[in-house]
Amino acid sequence: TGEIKRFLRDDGMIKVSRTLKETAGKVKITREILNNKLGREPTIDEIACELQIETEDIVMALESNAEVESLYKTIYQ
Amino acid sequence: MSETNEITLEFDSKSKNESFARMVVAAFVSSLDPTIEEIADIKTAVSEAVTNCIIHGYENEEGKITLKCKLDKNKLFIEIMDKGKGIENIKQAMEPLYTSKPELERSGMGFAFMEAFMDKLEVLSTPGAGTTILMEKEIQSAASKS
Amino acid sequence: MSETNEITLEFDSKSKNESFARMVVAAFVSSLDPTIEEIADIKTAVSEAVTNCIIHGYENEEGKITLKCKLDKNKLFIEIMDKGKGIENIKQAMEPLYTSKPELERSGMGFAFMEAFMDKLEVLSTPGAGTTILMEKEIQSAASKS
Ligand SMILES: Nc1ncnc2c1ncn2[C@@H]1O[C@H](COP(=O)(O)OP(=O)(O)O)[C@@H](O)[C@H]1O
Ligand SMILES: Nc1ncnc2c1ncn2[C@@H]1O[C@H](COP(=O)(O)OP(=O)(O)O)[C@@H](O)[C@H]1O
Ligand SMILES: [Mg+2]
Ligand SMILES: [Mg+2]
Repeated sequence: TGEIKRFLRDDGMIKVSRTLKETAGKVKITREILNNKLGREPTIDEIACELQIETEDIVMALESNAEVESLYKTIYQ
Repeated sequence: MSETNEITLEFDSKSKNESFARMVVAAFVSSLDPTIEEIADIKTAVSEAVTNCIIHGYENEEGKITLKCKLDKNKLFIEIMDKGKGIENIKQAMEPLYTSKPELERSGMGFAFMEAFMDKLEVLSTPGAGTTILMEKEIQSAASKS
Repeated sequence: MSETNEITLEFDSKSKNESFARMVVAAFVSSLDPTIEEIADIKTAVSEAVTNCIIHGYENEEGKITLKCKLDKNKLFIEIMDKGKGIENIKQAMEPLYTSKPELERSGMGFAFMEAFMDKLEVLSTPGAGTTILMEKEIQSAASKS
């Protein structure tokens, strides 16, 4: 059965938390770029499409970031 | 197939489950293709409600928290319930800056945030029996977002 | 606080909830900081089990699927249950390449994947009453990974 696994993927021992942080960084930049281009907040599917990744990974990556961002905006704007 | 979708989640009253509950709601609503801001708003509201169950409802003792989410077209309904100590005076509890635990450096802004970030907030509580929070938020479709 | 953590999720038997269930399990184990491979394995197993509930258990009719996850130290236990039509011959069903729905271009590899990607797989089923899948996987601790 190990054979099937190796055949299907070879991601080794990289931690999910690390790639999620990388994804979070890319999402942040892409969100800004699309915001400027569209003149509105992009949706997560639009960001996923631009980055060519799964929407699922964006949802997970959002949690690895500071999620209180929206709070700050409201208090300090 | 109908346009509604419904989930019920039961989890332990542990602070690490606050982040988990937040992710579950984010995952659930992601099928409506929201913006990151909409997700952040919803997560903040869920965090505040779940934290209240843990800190105030169960006062850090063991207990179960129930989270229900429902989507009806592009409207999200969230219900967060504990069977903890309940709230004596709901009106007072909902006042911005009011906290019954100033010694924990609570801000007293939990309910204010839930109200600010969601379209609707309702608090039901029976002292000694528990508390249920009902929230609603409409997700704008991508088409109407521009 | 005890070292175990447990959640129960009930959701509608709809294909879009396959992705949702996968995210929920991924979120649940994230506190153990698994590797990409471990998460991919778990997600695949969950997808296969949930898809089976939707396609075979309920045959695309409405129904409820229950997902239970438990962490005991670094061991993950997953239970996925439907109250659908059940399996007459479990041994046959678990054989690689066997499918009762070749017309849907099913690969018949669902159970084989669950077995390959998880440490343990158990299938309980009663024809007419439903099916329960039990799976276990140990997440290597961060320390033992170097
Ligand atoms: N689930 C709950 N169970 C019992 N009491 C609650 C619950 N949620 C809120 N309360 C009460 O309402 C008050 C205000 O809540 P909140 O606005 O979130 O402020 P804070 O949590 O900072 O005290 C709390 O201090 C507490 O007395
Ligand atoms: N939850 C379930 N309820 C009823 N039958 C099931 C269920 N899960 C699996 N089966 C039966 O076991 C067979 C093998 O399943 P699987 O290995 O996933 O292959 P596939 O889904 O491609 O048919 C299915 O074709 C079906 O007959
Ligand atoms: Mg609070
Ligand atoms: Mg299958």
